[in-house]
Amino acid sequence: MTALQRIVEALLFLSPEPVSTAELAEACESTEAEIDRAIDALEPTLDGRGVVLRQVAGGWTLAAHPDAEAAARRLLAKPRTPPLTQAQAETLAIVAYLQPVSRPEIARIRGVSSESAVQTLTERGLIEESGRSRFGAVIHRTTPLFERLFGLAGLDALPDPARFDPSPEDERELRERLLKAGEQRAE
Amino acid sequence: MTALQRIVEALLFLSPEPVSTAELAEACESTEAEIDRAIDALEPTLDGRGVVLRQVAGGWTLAAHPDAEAAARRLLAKPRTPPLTQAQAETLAIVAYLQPVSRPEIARIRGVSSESAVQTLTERGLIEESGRSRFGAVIHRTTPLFERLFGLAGLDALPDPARFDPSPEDERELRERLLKAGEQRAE
Amino acid sequence: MRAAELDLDLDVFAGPFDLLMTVVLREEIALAEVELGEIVLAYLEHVEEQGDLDLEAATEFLVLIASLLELKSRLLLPAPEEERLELAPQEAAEELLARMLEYRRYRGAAEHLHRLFVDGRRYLYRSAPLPPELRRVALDAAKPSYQPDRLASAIGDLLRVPPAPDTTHIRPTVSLERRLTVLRELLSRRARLDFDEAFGTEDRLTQAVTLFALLEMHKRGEATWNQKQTFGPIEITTPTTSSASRPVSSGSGASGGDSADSR
Repeated sequence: MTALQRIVEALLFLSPEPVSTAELAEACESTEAEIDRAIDALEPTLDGRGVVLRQVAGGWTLAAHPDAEAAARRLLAKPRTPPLTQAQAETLAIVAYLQPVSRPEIARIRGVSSESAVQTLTERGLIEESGRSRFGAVIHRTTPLFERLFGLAGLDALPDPARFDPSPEDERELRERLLKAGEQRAE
Repeated sequence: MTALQRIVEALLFLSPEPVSTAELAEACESTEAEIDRAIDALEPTLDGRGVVLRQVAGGWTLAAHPDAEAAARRLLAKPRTPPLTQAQAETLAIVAYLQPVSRPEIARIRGVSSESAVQTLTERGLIEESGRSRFGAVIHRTTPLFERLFGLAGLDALPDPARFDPSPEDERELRERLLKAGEQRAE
Repeated sequence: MRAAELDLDLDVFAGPFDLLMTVVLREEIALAEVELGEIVLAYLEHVEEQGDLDLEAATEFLVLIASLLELKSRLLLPAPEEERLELAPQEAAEELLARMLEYRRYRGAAEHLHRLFVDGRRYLYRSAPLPPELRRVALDAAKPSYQPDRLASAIGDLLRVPPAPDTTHIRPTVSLERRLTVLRELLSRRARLDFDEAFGTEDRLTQAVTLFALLEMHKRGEATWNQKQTFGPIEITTPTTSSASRPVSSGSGASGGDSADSR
């Protein structure tokens, strides 16, 4: 297996979404023709393995072999619900109340980068990416699983935070107030 | 590749977290001994590929080959995680070896309040609060993410800390220099 | 020797032990020549500049450096011939050594973790949601497990802004120069002072720095003090008021200042 094939395989493995030939070429600093050849060579080496190469609308992607479905269901098709850490609860609350919300916004409100909380919440299926903002930042929203795990009939059923509000007299919009408080915390 | 090897590979591909041998055995409806053999057989087939098998955080997981790191960071727009400062590394070492450990104990050993290091490590998901000590101080422990990111099969994979003690010669020198105070006073 | 002359790059030290070990291990410097007070202040200022200082941290540091100070004070103060109740210098050194060695162990462990980290971050893991069919099953199996109020209270936490930290109590009190001036002024007006009477109402940091200042004055022959028993009152005198040959005595209380008073 050539170095390029190895890197292409690694990129397809890591990417949660299909990757186009052009994107692969850019990431690998090679040409699309070289990527095409690498993929052609990669495909037969996956034959009979647990992971299969698929070409879908957006490009190339790896998927688990269908033979593993029953075992995957036994292992993974149950929600994991360990207690939320404070960082996770805050991040989830920001996404729930402000959605859609971008990752930089979450960081500004919390006053600290929240990468690991976002990643864990995504892996547990409580939040998901829902495209990109005008400025190219990933934006997030909650999932149906989130509503189910919190016993919410819908997002309208989120409790009013007024009961926990330290300055209820402030009448600005919640997003604006959270961003302002975050900036003051970060100072 | 046997059907079991294929399914194990597929499960490791799908699972967002390391999977223990016992969990794999349950999902595959096989014995742990069979899983062990399947893993042993799987490992060499990944040789030279873009994906590697790692034993971390009490289980097995797949990771992208380090050769693909630069291209992957370009593709996923994922910046390199910032390095640990010395204060953070020391704090993490104390938590890793002495957990569960309270903040005053960390401060006692480091000789300086370690608030901001504790906070940053918590933010990065490497340590977490695990309740309170008898005296009401918050106590901390490391997370599975710590073991995963540091490539540790488990906490017992940490080397004996006595290994880091200074050599008898260094210790003697330190003692002698401290004792010079006593000798000089005779003058 | 002042802290500046030691040429210490305070940025490279992760904590006081790190700093102290370096100072103690510097070949060319005898402990007696090092201005510990200078180092304390330089260190505290440095920590404060980094925005990391709270009073607790300052106290921690002082408690720590006290062990080293104890050693050093034995250089500066004449040794009493008779029995001493406190730790022998050797014991004090052993105690400090034990703490330094404990710290050294975790500093070594930290280096090891750092290497693991550098190696580990080259491996990237897949972080992808489950495929849709598995997600559907997970959704069907999901039961309410979390309290919605947890989210509302997290929003409350995020709306809360901590009060600006009050640092007025830190800086003005820890100037060694200032404590020296205060002591000199008091001693120019009165030949003897009771430490508790003069400084008992000050905060701990000020008291500690005042003690450093006293050590400094003793070294320069400007003042001395007398403490008859452990934790007893500390009486500060200027050399002119005490019998010059025995500036300090912990055992024989009738000499020095007391006898001068009774004359």
